[in-house]
This record gives sequence, C-alpha cells and structure tokens, in this order.
Amino acid sequence: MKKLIYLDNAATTQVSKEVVDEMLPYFTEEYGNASSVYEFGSKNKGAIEKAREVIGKALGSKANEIYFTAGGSESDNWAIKATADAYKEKGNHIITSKIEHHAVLHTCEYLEEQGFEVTYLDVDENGIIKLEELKKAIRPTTILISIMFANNEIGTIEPMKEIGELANQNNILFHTDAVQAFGQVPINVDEYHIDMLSASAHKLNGPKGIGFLYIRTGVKIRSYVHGGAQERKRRAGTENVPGIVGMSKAVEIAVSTIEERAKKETELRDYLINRVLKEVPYTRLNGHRTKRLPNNVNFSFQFVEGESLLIMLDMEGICGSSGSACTSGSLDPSHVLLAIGLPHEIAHGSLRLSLSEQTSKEDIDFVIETIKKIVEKLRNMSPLYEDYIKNNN
Amino acid sequence: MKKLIYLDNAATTQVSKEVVDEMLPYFTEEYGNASSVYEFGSKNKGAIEKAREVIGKALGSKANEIYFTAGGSESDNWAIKATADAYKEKGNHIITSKIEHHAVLHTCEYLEEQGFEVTYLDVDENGIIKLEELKKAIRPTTILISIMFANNEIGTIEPMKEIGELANQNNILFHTDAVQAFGQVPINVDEYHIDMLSASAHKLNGPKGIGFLYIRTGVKIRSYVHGGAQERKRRAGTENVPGIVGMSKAVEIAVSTIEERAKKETELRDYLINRVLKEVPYTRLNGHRTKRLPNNVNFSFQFVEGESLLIMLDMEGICGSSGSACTSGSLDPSHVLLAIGLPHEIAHGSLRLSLSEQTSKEDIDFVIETIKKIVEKLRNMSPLYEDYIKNNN
Amino acid sequence: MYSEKVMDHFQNPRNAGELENANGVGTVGNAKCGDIMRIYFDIDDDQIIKDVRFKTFGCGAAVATSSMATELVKGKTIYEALEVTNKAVMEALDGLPPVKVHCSLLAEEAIHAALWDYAEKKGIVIEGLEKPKNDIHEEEEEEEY
Amino acid sequence: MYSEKVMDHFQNPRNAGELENANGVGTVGNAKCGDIMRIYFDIDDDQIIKDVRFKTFGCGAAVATSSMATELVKGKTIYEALEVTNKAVMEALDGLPPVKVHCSLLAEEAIHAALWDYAEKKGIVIEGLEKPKNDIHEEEEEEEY
Ligand SMILES: Cc1ncc(COP(=O)(O)O)c(C=O)c1O
Ligand SMILES: Cc1ncc(COP(=O)(O)O)c(C=O)c1O
Repeated sequence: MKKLIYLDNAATTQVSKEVVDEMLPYFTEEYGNASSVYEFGSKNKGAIEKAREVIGKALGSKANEIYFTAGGSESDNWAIKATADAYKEKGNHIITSKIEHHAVLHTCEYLEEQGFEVTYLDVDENGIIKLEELKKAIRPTTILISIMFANNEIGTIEPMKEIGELANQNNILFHTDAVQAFGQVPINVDEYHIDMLSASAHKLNGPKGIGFLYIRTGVKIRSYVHGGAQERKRRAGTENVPGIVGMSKAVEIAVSTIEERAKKETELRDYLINRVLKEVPYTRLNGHRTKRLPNNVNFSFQFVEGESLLIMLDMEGICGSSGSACTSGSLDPSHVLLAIGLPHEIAHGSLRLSLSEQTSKEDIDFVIETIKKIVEKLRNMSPLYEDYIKNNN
Repeated sequence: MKKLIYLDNAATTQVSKEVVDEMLPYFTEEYGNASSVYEFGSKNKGAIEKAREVIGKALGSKANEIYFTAGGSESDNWAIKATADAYKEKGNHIITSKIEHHAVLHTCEYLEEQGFEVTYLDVDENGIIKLEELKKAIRPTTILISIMFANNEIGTIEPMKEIGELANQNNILFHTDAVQAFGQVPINVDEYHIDMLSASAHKLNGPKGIGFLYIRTGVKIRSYVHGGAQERKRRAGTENVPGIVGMSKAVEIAVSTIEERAKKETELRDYLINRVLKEVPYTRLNGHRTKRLPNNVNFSFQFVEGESLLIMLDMEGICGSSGSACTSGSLDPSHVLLAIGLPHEIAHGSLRLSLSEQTSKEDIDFVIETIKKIVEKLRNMSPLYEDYIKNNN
Repeated sequence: MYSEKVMDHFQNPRNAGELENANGVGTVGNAKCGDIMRIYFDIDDDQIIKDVRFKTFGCGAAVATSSMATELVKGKTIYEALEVTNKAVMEALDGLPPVKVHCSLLAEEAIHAALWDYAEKKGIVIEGLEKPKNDIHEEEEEEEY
Repeated sequence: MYSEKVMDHFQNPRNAGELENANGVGTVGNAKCGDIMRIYFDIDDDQIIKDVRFKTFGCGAAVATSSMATELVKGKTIYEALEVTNKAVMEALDGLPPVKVHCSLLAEEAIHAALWDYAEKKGIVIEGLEKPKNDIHEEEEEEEY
C-alpha cells in the first residue's frame, strides 16, 4: 500500500482495535433487545449502563445525565431545538458565536425562521469570543448560550469557565459543542457550569454514528427523536449497543491517555507550526497560538488555493483538509476563517492538519518538505502571486 | 451456554456474519472521512453510493432518493415533522392510524401541541385500517397520510396499494413506516404510490443505529438534523460508513432470500399458530390470519399476565416479548391490542413471538410444550381464572 | 431487572393457591392496571393467621410481592399483620424496580382487604384498619430529570 | 471526484506559466469565489494563436480547465478560439462534477478576455466577441430534490 500520513483526525479517526474488539460480540452474540424482559437482553442493558458511567465519570457528571445519540450533529440539534421548545415561555433569545459548527449554526438559523432571535457573537483574530460582547448580548429573554468548547477548524479553545459563570449568574442555560474537545482536553461540567454538552465518538477513535448529549439534572428539555421509551423516554430508537459499547471503550482509553497524548501531540504540533512559519514565506497560522487543541494546525498559504493544495498533498499520501470537512463540495470559503478576519483569497488557501497519537516526527518532516514544494509550485502558477511580486519589486 | 430460542426478531435481530465482515474494514482500515478531498476517503464515498443503489433497487427507487439516518425512529420523525414544516402553508392536517409505532404516534402528538390536527384512524379487529374512514378523513388541508406497512406487534399488513392510490388521487403525500415490512415482504414504492418510507437495518440482520428514509423526487421536505452538507444537504452528520455498508449487505441478502424465507417462516408460523390455538384453551390470535408478516405470531392467553409469562418463558431459554418492545418498562397495555378491541385484561396477557430464518421446527415444538405448561401454571395462580371457572360451572 | 429474591419468589411462589376454609378473603387491583391480587386467610380464635394463600394475575413483581406478603403475615396476629407495610414487603425482597413499587402497595392492600372481610364476617372492628380501596394505582409519573 | 483526464491536467498542467511577449492577456474570476484565471496569448499576424500560457489560482478543476483550454486554442485562429466553449472544455476533460462546472465557464471567459485585450491593443473588432465580465459566478443553486 502507498504510504499514508493521515492528518485529518479532526474530521474523523481510526477506530482503535480495542474498541472494535469490545464491539464485536454485540453484533453476533449479544444482539438481544436491551429494552426487553428476557435475560438475554440484560447483558446489553448492563453494557449500556456501564457506558453511561464511564462517560459520566469522564465529565464529572452523573451516569443518568448522559443520553446516547447518533452523533455530534444530533446532539447539537437536540440541545438547541429542545431548549427553544421547552423554554419558549421564558424567552426567545439565543446567543451563539460566528464560528460554531454548522450543526449549531444551521440549527440556530432554522430557529430564526421559527421566530427565535439569535445573536451570533464575533470573535477576535485568534477565534476567541469576546466576553464583553457576550455580556452585552444577554437579555431578559435569553434562554440559551451555546458556545463550542474548541473550534473544529482552527482549534481555538474558548473561555469555557468565564462563559459558564456568566450563563450561571444570569440564570441562562449553557450548552457547549465539545465534539472536538472531548477526549482531548479535560472537561468537568461543574467547573465550567455546563448544562448540556455534545460529543461524538468517531472523533476519539470510537465508531461513527454514535455520540451523546450530557443534560444536567433539572434541565427540562424533552425528546428530539420521539418514539419508544428508551433513554428514560428522552431519546427513542432501539439502542445501538455496539456503538455505545465502542464509544465507552474509546472514552475510557482517551481519558486514561489524555495527558501523555496532549504532551506528545503538542510538541509535534509546535514543531510543525514553527518550521512551516519559518520556512514557507507568506504563511499565517490560524487560531490561537497556545489556547488550541493539542492536535490542531491550521495554516493559510497566501496566493494558493486550498483544494489544489489538498489534492497535491494527497498525491504524496498526505490527508489533510481545508475549511470544515462537512462543507467540502461547497464553494464558500470557511465561515470561521472569515470570522477571524481573513480576506477571501486567504481564507480560500487554508489547510488544516490534525494529528493523532500515531503521527511521528518523520511524518511531520515529510509533510513540511512536501508543503514547501507544493506551495512553491502552486505559487508559480498563481496570478495572485505574480501580481504581488510585480507590485512589490 | 444455555439453550436459547430467540423469538424476538421483530424487536431486533442477530447481525449476520457476512454483514459484520463487510463492515469490519471500515472501522480500522477505511476510516477516512467520506466527505473529503483525498483519495483515502473515496472508497468510503464509493461504498456509500453503492449502498444507496442496492437499497434503491430493493425499493424500485432511484439511488439518490435514499437518505441514511440513525434508524427507524429518526426516519419517522424526519418524514412527519419535516413534511409538517414544509407543507404547513398548504394545510395542517395529518392522517395516521391508532396502531402506529410510537415513533409515529408520539411525533404526531408532538405536532398536535404545535397546532397541527391529526386524525388517528380506527382499525378493525384484525388491525386493518378502514379505508372508508380514511376517505372520510381526508380534508382539503390534509398534507400527509402516514400508515405503517405492517404492524410491529400483531404483524398485520395494511392495504398499501389502496392507501397509496387514495393519497395519490387526493394529492396528499403518503409516508409509510416499513420498519417491520422492509426485507420481509416485497415493496415497490411506485406500485404503492409511496412518497416516503422509513426502514431500520437492525430489523433485517443489519447493525443497530442505522436506517434510511426514502424520499421521492419532488417531495420538498428539508433537513431534520441540521448541520453539515452530507446526504445532499438533507441529513447532517459524519457518514456512518460501517453502518451504511452493513445495512447495504443486509438488504442485499434479505432481498435475495425473501421468497424462501417467507415460505419457510410462514409454514412454521402457521404450525405454531394452529397448534397453540388448538392445544391451549382460551387463547386468541391477534392480527390478521393471513395478511400478516411471515415471521409474526401474537397470542393473547386469557387470565394470564404477559410479563409473568415472558419471565417464565425466559427461564426456559425462550425470548419473546409482550406489547411493543420499546414500551417495556411501561405499565400500559399495548395501544395496538386495545385498538383491535381487546379488553384490558386480555391485552395484558399478550405474547409476541417473532421467528427468524434460524428458527427450527424443534424450537417451535419446544416452545409449544413450554407455553402449555406455563399458561397452565399461571392460570392456576390466577384469580381471574378462578372466577371464570366458578361462574361457568 | 429483578433481585434474586424476587425471582425466587416468582419462580417458587410460597402459599400460592386457594384456601377452601378461608374466613377472610380480599381481592384488590383491577385488570386495567394489569394486576389483581387475592389473599385468603384462615384466622383462628386467637386472631392468629394460621394459614394463608394467594392468587395473583400480574407481573413478576406482583407474584413475588404476594408470595412474600403471605410469608410475612403467616403465624402473625391480625394486628401484627396490619403492620406489614409495602415497605416491609419490598425490603424483604431486596427491593423492587421503581415502576413496580405499586405492586407492593397492592400486596399491603390485599392483606387489609382480607382482614376487612374477616372483620365483617366476624362482626368485629379491627382498630387502625380502614376500608380498603380495591383500586391501587399510582399514576405513573413523568420522570423527573 | 475528478476524472483521470482532469487529474492528469491538474498534475501536469500544459502551458502553465507566463508569456513574456504576450499581445493579449485576460484575467477573470475573483478571490471571493476562490478562482482567478489569467491567460496569455501570443497571436501572430495571421491571427493565429502561436503560443499560450496560463496562471490560475483555484481548485483542481480550475487548473485543469485552464490547462485544457490552452491546449484547445493553441494553433487556432482567433475566430476558432472564440468557438471553444466551456462545454468543449468539459467534454475534453471527460466531464466535471456539477459543483465545478463554473470553472469551465471561467476558462471560456478567460479566453474571451485575452482576445478582447488583444483586439483592444490592435484596435480591431473581433466579430461575435462581447466584452467579458470578469466575474463569472453562478449562484450555487438550492439542490432540486
Ligand atoms: C414499526 C416500527 N417503527 C419504528 C421502529 C423504530 O425503529 P428503531 O428502533 O430502529 O429506531 C420500530 C422498531 O422498534 C418498529 O417496529
Ligand atoms: C465541532 C463539531 N460539532 C459537530 C460535529 C458533528 O459531529 P458528527 O459529524 O458526528 O455529527 C463536528 C464534526 O463533524 C464538529 O467538529
């Protein structure tokens, strides 16, 4: 097989072998219905409850505050729409940011069509929301603040504690999309006053199609997927036991290795950032220099377009992404890069490389050399570069 | 291991080995993001498109009319709520039946809270909806008819063709919850004028947590899970590739074996029905005698309560269910059995046994003998039986 | 779902069946809720429950609570039997799932109903015994989150 | 996502670079849409395109369509070049994904822009050539279901 350097772990990850092994019996052996009377379903039921405990422990929450969903998008939709529904008597105003994932943004836009009012907070050049603006945005009718824990494109970690305190002081529910952060940075829902938290297993070496929503006891939101009585009547659908068990194992591993992974990845990340910034001219690092996910790197190479860059990297066996993975196929430049103030042509030339535990220094060295070659090649073909050089000589 | 006779295939099924084998590479090898630029994601993309074709073919639809979801419940929620949303200018009236799965019923009840009007059609003693009543229920404001293809508790198959024609003549969208029927009876969406169809993989030896919604070209419903641009912007969330691939394989197998399975299961089913009706007094078959799913049997044993029966069967290694699997844990008797006219105490004493290809005649013989013993034991403990005997002697 | 004790009493119910010479019989519950319990007492002249039987239409917990309730009152005086609460029954069974607590209330009520029947037949008043409702059905509550 | 032809032209773009002695240069597209194409023509006295180069800032399809467009016009008269449509470019590339069709329009427009520049410099009128818009951007349409 061709050499493969997979640096798109922010999009999705390899399921680890231990996770698959944990899942396997639940496909062909322990397949009974978890919501049944018979004994044959009870091992499934037990496995689900154990998963709830593992995840609850990872967040410093109670097990029964964890509700399983089909992934991050469903969790975001659920948290936001069900809050709107449950608290509409109290108010119709929601605060979020301009750099949220589309699962939050499009959900908020949908709610706007339904008559809700949404404030989309600006961020600074590093992608950090402005707390002063947040304070000012709060109204008596504000029912929800939804700010992501860490951004999926530029890796910036938001000031959770400050946001949580503001929400708490003002008696407003606080939801965070922690799809990128969960398993990568330690999270305690009490410390940050988080009332709801979305996560997705496939971002942390778990399977695709399974995630959860943490809902603090006392938050009165109800079902988003209506139907059967599963998940204490809050989320219908036959329990995806292999998925739940796989996620639980993935969380267990992620939590137990979180420090050493962060250390290793941060080192490599910084090595990659430093060398590229030094060795490739007209390059910008997007996102905060230090308040960022250990595995996230995001560059803009001026005069170069992102897709071309990606394809050329791919030809060398390097998998990266440009903008948000979910919108590829779209012609729009990343809303996140525009929000941190990049002009369009620079926003179009961004590259996200997201590392994993498996990434080696050799990989990174190869990536750096390859980037240098490709960026040069593309610049030589770029009319923007030509103009720039002519105008500055 | 203890002998196990699994007769709860209407709740969920064993994932077949071929299906697991098909899924496995997508966990640890082909894990790249399907919505990516790099080559490493393209096999995933290809697998998804192939799955869409396999399923489209199974339904006589186009591949691009198949949208992947997390299962039957999400599909039902999506079809009904998004239709309500998209067609609310046209009208606010929905027609469904009293014997739908909770994924449909609770969704309709939710819509009633939002100002929609819902007619819940009666069914006859066999669980078949009354077409005359349906005709009368149609109003100029009716935007959707949602009637299940086959009932999950009593196995009755509804008159799809007639319903579809009525819907079509009146220019009303027709959704069917085919979670029980798909893979068990042949379905052609054009023949039945079906506009939307829900299905779930784990009912046909596929994995849990994956399903689909068929949406006919021209039906203008939009997203239910908002977010990324997956599924032609209609269903957000990183594609659950292993799940999709597994479902595709399961559908492929189900379609290619549908006739022989139906033949085998129908024979066993009828053998079970005939012997039990003959050999256990005061017993009733619920659901239509012939218009029923090949694998569904549902009895009511008078004077006997269902849960006790189930636990005793379980002690003999027989897995069955009572009422709808999803509502176990609830104290209410089945809404389906009440709708076909059973009095409460008889509705409480129902037993669903749902066969699979694996079920053998020996299994069924053992089940029959066991039922006879248990029912007798429970009747001897039953005050209702005592009263009945005293009053009739 | 059920404790071992519950399963034991369900599989091997103590005192199941009818009592021919019962002098106190009480039936509670109704078919709508899915549980009916009937308790038969043979109470001697010293007001001691010499023998007891039950019949129950209901779930595993209903059978087990009936069985346990009969065990707890057997050999007791009627006043001691009156003190056997649903809590005592539950504790003796090592607990019940929350949705099944009503079964234990039903068992308590069945004892009371049989005692009431006895008292009526004897023309006596058992102090502290109220006329039992025959319909014990806690409304299933919306779960608290 | 892309055909082999597209990938080939992307990896080995024909006629990439600048043309020192160009007598017709056209630039179209804008950074907002993420595509800018520039085409350089060396047109001889017989109005034959003797040489051609391009520079492109854009996606894989943008590079490939530029490359193919230069191939298609090289050695042609300016009137023949005028007939090279986006469709011809797409066909020569064995097709483009729907979201990338606008790249081929851009290539057509870049040819027109370079011809326009040539005509202006020469003071001639090329019949059938309209002043090119430099902003070709089809509105991304709502998908039709
Ligand atoms: C008729 C019917 N509809 C919907 C569902 C829900 O499917 P799922 O549990 O896969 O969400 C089921 C099964 O539980 C069913 O039998
Ligand atoms: C921040 C963020 N939120 C939500 C999601 C959606 O998660 P999923 O694709 O599992 O639905 C993603 C990943 O795609 C993400 O990065």
